[in-house]
Amino acid sequence: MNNYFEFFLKKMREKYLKKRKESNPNKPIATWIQDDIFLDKSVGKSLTIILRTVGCRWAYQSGGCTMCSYLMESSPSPISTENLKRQFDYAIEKVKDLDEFSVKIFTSGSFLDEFEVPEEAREYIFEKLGELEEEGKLKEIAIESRPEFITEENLKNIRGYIKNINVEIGVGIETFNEEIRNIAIHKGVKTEDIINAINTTKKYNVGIKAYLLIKPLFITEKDAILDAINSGNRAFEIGCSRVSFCPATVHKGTLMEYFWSKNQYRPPFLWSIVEILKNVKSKNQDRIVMCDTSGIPTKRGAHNKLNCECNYKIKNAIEKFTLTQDIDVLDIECKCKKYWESFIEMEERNIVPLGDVNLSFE
Amino acid sequence: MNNYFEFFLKKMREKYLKKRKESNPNKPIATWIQDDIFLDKSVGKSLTIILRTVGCRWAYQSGGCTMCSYLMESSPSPISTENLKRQFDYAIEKVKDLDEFSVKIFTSGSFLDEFEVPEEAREYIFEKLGELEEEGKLKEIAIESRPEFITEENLKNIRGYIKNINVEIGVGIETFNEEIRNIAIHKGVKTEDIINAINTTKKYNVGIKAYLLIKPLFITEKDAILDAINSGNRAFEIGCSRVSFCPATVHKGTLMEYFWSKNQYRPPFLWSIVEILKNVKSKNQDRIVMCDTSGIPTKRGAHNKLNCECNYKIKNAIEKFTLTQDIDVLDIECKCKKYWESFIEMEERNIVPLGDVNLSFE
Amino acid sequence: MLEPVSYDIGRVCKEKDGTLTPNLIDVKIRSYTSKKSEEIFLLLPFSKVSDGILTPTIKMPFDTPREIAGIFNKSHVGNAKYKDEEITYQIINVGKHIDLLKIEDADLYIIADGRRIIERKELLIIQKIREKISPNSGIYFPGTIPYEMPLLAYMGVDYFDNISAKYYASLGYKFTKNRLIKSNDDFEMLYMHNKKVIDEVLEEIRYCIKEGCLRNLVEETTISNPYLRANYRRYNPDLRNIPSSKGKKIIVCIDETRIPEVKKYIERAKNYEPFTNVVVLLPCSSKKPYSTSKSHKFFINAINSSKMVVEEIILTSPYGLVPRALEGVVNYDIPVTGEWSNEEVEFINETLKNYIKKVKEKFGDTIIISHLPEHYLEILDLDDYINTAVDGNPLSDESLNNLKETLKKIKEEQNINLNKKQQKIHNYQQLAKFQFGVNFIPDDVVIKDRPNKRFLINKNNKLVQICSLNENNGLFVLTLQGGELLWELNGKDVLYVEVNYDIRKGSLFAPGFKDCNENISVNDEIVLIKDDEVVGVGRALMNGLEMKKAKHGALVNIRHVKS
Amino acid sequence: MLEPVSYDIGRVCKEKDGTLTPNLIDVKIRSYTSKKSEEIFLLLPFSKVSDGILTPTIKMPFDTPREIAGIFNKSHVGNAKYKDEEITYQIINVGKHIDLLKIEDADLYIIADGRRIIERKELLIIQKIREKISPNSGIYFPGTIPYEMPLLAYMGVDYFDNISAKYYASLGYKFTKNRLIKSNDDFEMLYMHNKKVIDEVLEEIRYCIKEGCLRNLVEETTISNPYLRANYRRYNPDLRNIPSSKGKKIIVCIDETRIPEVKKYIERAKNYEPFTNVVVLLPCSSKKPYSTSKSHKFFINAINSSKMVVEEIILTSPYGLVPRALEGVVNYDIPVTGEWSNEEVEFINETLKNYIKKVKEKFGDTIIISHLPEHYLEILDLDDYINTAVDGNPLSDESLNNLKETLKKIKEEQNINLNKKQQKIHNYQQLAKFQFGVNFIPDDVVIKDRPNKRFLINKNNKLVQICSLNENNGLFVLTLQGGELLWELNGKDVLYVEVNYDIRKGSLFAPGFKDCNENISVNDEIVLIKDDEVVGVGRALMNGLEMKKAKHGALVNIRHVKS
Repeated sequence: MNNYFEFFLKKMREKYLKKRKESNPNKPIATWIQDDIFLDKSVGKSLTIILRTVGCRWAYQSGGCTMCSYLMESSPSPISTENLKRQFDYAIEKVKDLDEFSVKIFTSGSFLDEFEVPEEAREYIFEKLGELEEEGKLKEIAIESRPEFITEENLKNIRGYIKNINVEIGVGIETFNEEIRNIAIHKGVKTEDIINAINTTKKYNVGIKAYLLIKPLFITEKDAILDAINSGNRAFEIGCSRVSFCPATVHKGTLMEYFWSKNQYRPPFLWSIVEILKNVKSKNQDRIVMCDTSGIPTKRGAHNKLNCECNYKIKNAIEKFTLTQDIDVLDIECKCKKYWESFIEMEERNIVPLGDVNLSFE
Repeated sequence: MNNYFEFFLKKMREKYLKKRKESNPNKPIATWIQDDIFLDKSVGKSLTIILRTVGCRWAYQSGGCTMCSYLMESSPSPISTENLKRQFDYAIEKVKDLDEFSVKIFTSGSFLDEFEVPEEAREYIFEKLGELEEEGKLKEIAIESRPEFITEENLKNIRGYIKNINVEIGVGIETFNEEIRNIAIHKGVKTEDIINAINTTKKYNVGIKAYLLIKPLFITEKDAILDAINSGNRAFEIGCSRVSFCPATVHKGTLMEYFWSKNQYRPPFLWSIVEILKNVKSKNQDRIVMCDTSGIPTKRGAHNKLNCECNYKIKNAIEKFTLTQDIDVLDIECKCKKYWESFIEMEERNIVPLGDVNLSFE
Repeated sequence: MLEPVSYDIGRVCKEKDGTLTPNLIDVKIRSYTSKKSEEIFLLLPFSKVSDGILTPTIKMPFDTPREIAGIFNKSHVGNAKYKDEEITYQIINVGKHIDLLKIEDADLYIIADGRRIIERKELLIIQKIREKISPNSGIYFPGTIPYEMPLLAYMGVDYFDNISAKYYASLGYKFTKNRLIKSNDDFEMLYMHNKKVIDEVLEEIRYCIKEGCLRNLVEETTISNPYLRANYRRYNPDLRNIPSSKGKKIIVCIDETRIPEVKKYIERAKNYEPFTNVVVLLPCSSKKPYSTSKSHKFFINAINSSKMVVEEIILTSPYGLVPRALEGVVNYDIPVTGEWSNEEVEFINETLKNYIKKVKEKFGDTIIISHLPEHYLEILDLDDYINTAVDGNPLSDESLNNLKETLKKIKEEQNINLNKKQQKIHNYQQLAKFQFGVNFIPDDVVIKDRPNKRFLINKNNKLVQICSLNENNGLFVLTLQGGELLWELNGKDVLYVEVNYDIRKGSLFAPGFKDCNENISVNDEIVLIKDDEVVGVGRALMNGLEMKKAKHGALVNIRHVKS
Repeated sequence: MLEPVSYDIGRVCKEKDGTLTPNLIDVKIRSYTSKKSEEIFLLLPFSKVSDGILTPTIKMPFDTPREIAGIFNKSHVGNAKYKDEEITYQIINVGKHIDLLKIEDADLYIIADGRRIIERKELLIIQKIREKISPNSGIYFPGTIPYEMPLLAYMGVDYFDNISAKYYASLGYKFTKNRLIKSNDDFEMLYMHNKKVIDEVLEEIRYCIKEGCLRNLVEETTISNPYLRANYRRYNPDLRNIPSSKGKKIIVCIDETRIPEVKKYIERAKNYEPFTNVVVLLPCSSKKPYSTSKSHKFFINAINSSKMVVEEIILTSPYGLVPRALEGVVNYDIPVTGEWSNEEVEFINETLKNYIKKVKEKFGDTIIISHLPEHYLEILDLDDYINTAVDGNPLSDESLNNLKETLKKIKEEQNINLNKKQQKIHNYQQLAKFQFGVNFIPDDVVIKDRPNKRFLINKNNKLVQICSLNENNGLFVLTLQGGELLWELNGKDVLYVEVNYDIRKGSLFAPGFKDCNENISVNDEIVLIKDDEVVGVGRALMNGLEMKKAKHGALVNIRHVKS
């Protein structure tokens, strides 16, 4: 049965990829500087670089994850080592005047996958970063990869350039519920692989930042809350260095969008996110719990009752929480919370996830 | 306008009178002995004689009263003096073995009207009664008449035979509301005539027993209660010797029956009667207040909710009250009283009298 | 878990503790994920650990493409405790792919995604489930709004919940029986009010099933909702779930020709055979049976005084055509406006034509006499008939006299000599066919009128009663001898129930049931059979198909037993 | 005593203290006899002396024979205090002799013997009263049961009471919105419950009038009651009491061709004139206006790409036929079952025939193209037409292409050269006729689309706006210049209101009113006139007849005033 599913996802992906556009191979998809929290809980600047590669191998091979359309931003034509080097150089230029910063390199796929980033390009980047470390400017580095590429070899290679500072690899663990990860999300990653990867990184004093998805397809709001809390706690338990929650946002061309457009999927409530963050943070007070707020509070992103004034308040609170790790900033009240509670109960009774406010009688 | 009304009533009467049957002119319509209360409040036996005459002149002339069909029991062919004498003799025979009794002579019309009872017959009867008085057997006599026949002459005549004992003339006063008496009941008697009659009788030490109708046509239950209370008190005020309430019973061939058959007239509730009796008695504690219970609790007679068990209880209580004049016997409760209260309120809102329980939705 | 108490398309059942359904169900629903998580965390204010229905973690949305339907568990079965009873349940979650529905054996069927099913007008899935499952099993449709409940109950749902009361209160909506009203009342007031409305609607559903007027309640609650109305119109209920005659006035204000009561009548009346070829068409009367009305007393009097025996046929909406023989089984109240809808006109003419065809087939020539008010003639599509209501008023002296004289003349001209008494027996025979599908009343039946109408036959030189007539619903009540006669004449074509034990007066319970005629309707008079012999007669408490699927509870009320 | 706030056949009014009607009225009713007696005795537990409505002692029962009607006071008028206001009242008590009804001038009309009037289906007396009296006067119908109230409000009743709550509680009955249920609850509980049901129904009546769906509420509450349903069917409401377009989706589940909204549309649309003799018949769509639906976008695209200009005609229930020009004024939701009732079929064919006749009268020859799904063709009674939806599916590529090619061919063969822009203007002119009865949009009108659709004319070399289009209800909104143009062209044939003072923006109150066109409907755009000159434009708050009878309160919302 799963084969039909994969075949369907792949066809869907292929169809949508036809709309993908050519772009400048020498410019990263995006790059910016922002305030960020370091592992030692100090706050400073970070440089994010989203490299343009050919994109995620899993997405090509299997149709990819049900909520992800990052592949659309990747390049339809090959990206050479030279291109990648130029992208990096373009980005790193931005921090030349800063005294201290961290660097986060993403590819919307796996940085450690040679299919996306050839060895030569990777080594070029690490070399440059090593230099910055030596200059005392680089505080931390973070990259992103699926667990299958987190090998002894790759880690040895990294630690060849980056000697001492904190290195973290972001892994899209999404959830520790295997059924949700591999069916609802179609991640194609076993929990076993994740644990192996964590064990490997530990040997090289490399951290794992767990990306956890809040509210995948096919599960109810309540399950989404419980699953996220569960997964957050579990991530710390098995040794992840930090947890970053990603409330689902409806990407174009995804299965998630298909159901959302029929009002059969609703992005998470902000109340749910607040509940999750409070819960995981209070159980792991010395750890860093972060939450992405992009997409909040549009109708495609996490939101409470649309147009309710609490939406932006909570968004700001979440951002503040991520930086300060202060749980109290999340103490917000609004009378629309009653709706959230009722929605959850109604949805549990409906068994199947509900869409957004559903006034069929109007 | 009233002429149309009278014309209508007369035609209705005539049409129905065609069904009237011949009967034995030498037998009274009915005669019986019963327990009765005398004016001195002692209790004894009374002989009631309902003489068969040609019937009420008012009914022939004008169509008569809207609730009365006694004319149906009167004789279609002339009744001679001889016939009447025989009727009386037949009846008086019943008390020959009693030591003390009263005699009540009714004609379903006016005993004093020569049209019904020729002078000779009347004198024959009074003579006989005079003899019984002399024998010390006769305690009281009562006759019935419309006020126009209560003349000095007639009274003088009576007192010629009946020297000392209490003589009462029952007068169908019905109500002291002239509108109700002359429109709703179509009695054709002015209040003035009644007062004149009373004043006349006073001169001859003859009493007037006021017959008051409970719930004529066209008025609501509440008005019926208030009107009866009002009239009862008024009757004593102006010198009636006693008051006898007659709760309406639906006679055949009457206008009352016409509306009743369309469920547009409902005979009075027993609760209403209880209310009236309590009220009038308590305001006139030394007077005799009586109530007729014939017809109770059939659907044509006064009744509470049909089939409610309180119906017979109250009927018995009213009979007991009439004899004992003890107001406490009327203290009866039943949960159907709530319905009576609600009915009265509903009917006041409906303005026009309601019929019996009216479940149009069934 | 349920035992049916009464049917009116929908059903009232009794739970073990005496609670009557349709009603709220008090079970907890949550997913496996929740259960597991709740055991670890107890932080959400609204979650409490308890037993209940467990749902799969991953659920199938309504518009799931067929290709990916395979990743979902479409037949989720489990065990739960309900009122100290161990029950099995199945969660129905097949999205729009109703063909994927696979009913397992369970006590409780829970419809997932009810909100979407209603919105997408796929309610007929309820009927599909109800057809297959035991009458002892319940169907639970979560998350409904008050006005959806009557239709769902009409389709066979037993259980609801009142979560919508809270959900819509939280959105500021106040329930009425027919709509949601935006309100400024605070949440708690709205929530209390909304819950009360749900309770009231459920009470009304149960009341209406018992009173035989659930259809009316469904009409009331679907008429302002095109979705529900469409679902209602597309629903062809199992006519065996209403009795052949309700014994109560039914109310018909819309859909005259399509309501189950009419369909059932048509189905049963189609075997009616005329007694003679002289037909008098009469208008209906508000009082039922027609013959007790003032107008029909006049008609009957005119007919009888002509000494002619005729087919008396009443034309009426909604039933179309009611022969005098069957008048006892129809009792209805309709709005009287003097207008006919096109549907009614078409229906009446169609049934009349079929009837006349039948008369012609049997007798060749036919004489049709219309003794109808003018507005009937306007709609009547008849070629050849005599109009006796000359002034348009069948009740006028002239018309009545005309009817009488016309019949007299026909009698003389045609030299017809039919026996009124034979017609009476014929009519009862037709009624027997209406009720049982077959006749069992012999031509020489003896009819006694007092104290109630009874029918006797001569058996071994003794008169034995075969049935009596229930004046309330116009149908026969069998005696044991009547049952035997029916079985003798028609065998398994009759409405029989076969048992596997020696019955006694009282109830036949499911374990004692062996087989039955599937055509049995609720309340039907039935013959009880054991080893091919009649052992008793009784009244069916549910239809034949339901009996076959029943696991416990009473199926038949046994009235007479062969000693 | 009342000022109308909104109309939907029935009306919501405001009392001086702000209370909204339909509602309960707090007045005492008793007879003169009672009053007098009460002053003497105060013994009955339920009677208290207070002011209020006094009724005559002797009342006229319903079936009073005409000959004796003379003894009753049929026009009982009096004064009473109501909420600190001195009001006059008339008690209406004419039994079955409605011809004896004589309306006096009063603030409050009290219907006596309501119970009987309902039972005897004589409710139309309400309409007779409402027609004659001022909109500022109230009608009070005492003693009603909840399900009677919506129909009564629909007919014009403003006041009710809740005495039935007590009466039926005392008999053990529990109210629902549609029936009385026998209950074992005690009196106090039933009484409280029943009063609450009445309050809820009254709240729903007011809500539905404001939302424009009172008819639905009436359908809901009359459908299970043949008496009420008959009264409803016999009632022909004043169509001026609904706007030409409600600007809201209306729900139509029964009586499709008879509801006021449809009658009003038919009445207004009868003057529609076709633009060309090539007619394309299209199916309706669930989304409104049709042209915003997916399917119509395909149709329009196919038609446009043929470069042919055609009459686009949508066939639909309940409106019958909607030309593209008028699609903005219809917005409805119906149950979709794919079936047509005979009434609908007849109605659709009749309107279609009338329409084609009109096309033929104007153009002689006519080409009808059916681009309809198969089930439309089954009901269509058309002689000569081209079917372009070849496979029964008008949305198939083949059908759409066929439509395009067919039109292309016709264009070539007939050498038709019509201008799309002219058609657009023509369509707006037809809409103007629909809305105002007359057109006022010149052929050279300039149409601007942004920010909203506006219509301008050239006046003294300057473009001045005459109106804009309200996308919500599909109707025009006048500017002062538009009003002047209308008046100039049509004088007193237009919807005008004449005033007797120098108006300002805001409200026109009754004292400033002089005269008006009686055809004005509620919400109509009207032209304000003084001394034969346009002084402003505005929106009618009630119909023309009501304005003429109004004594106080706002009649018109004045939007633009000539400075």
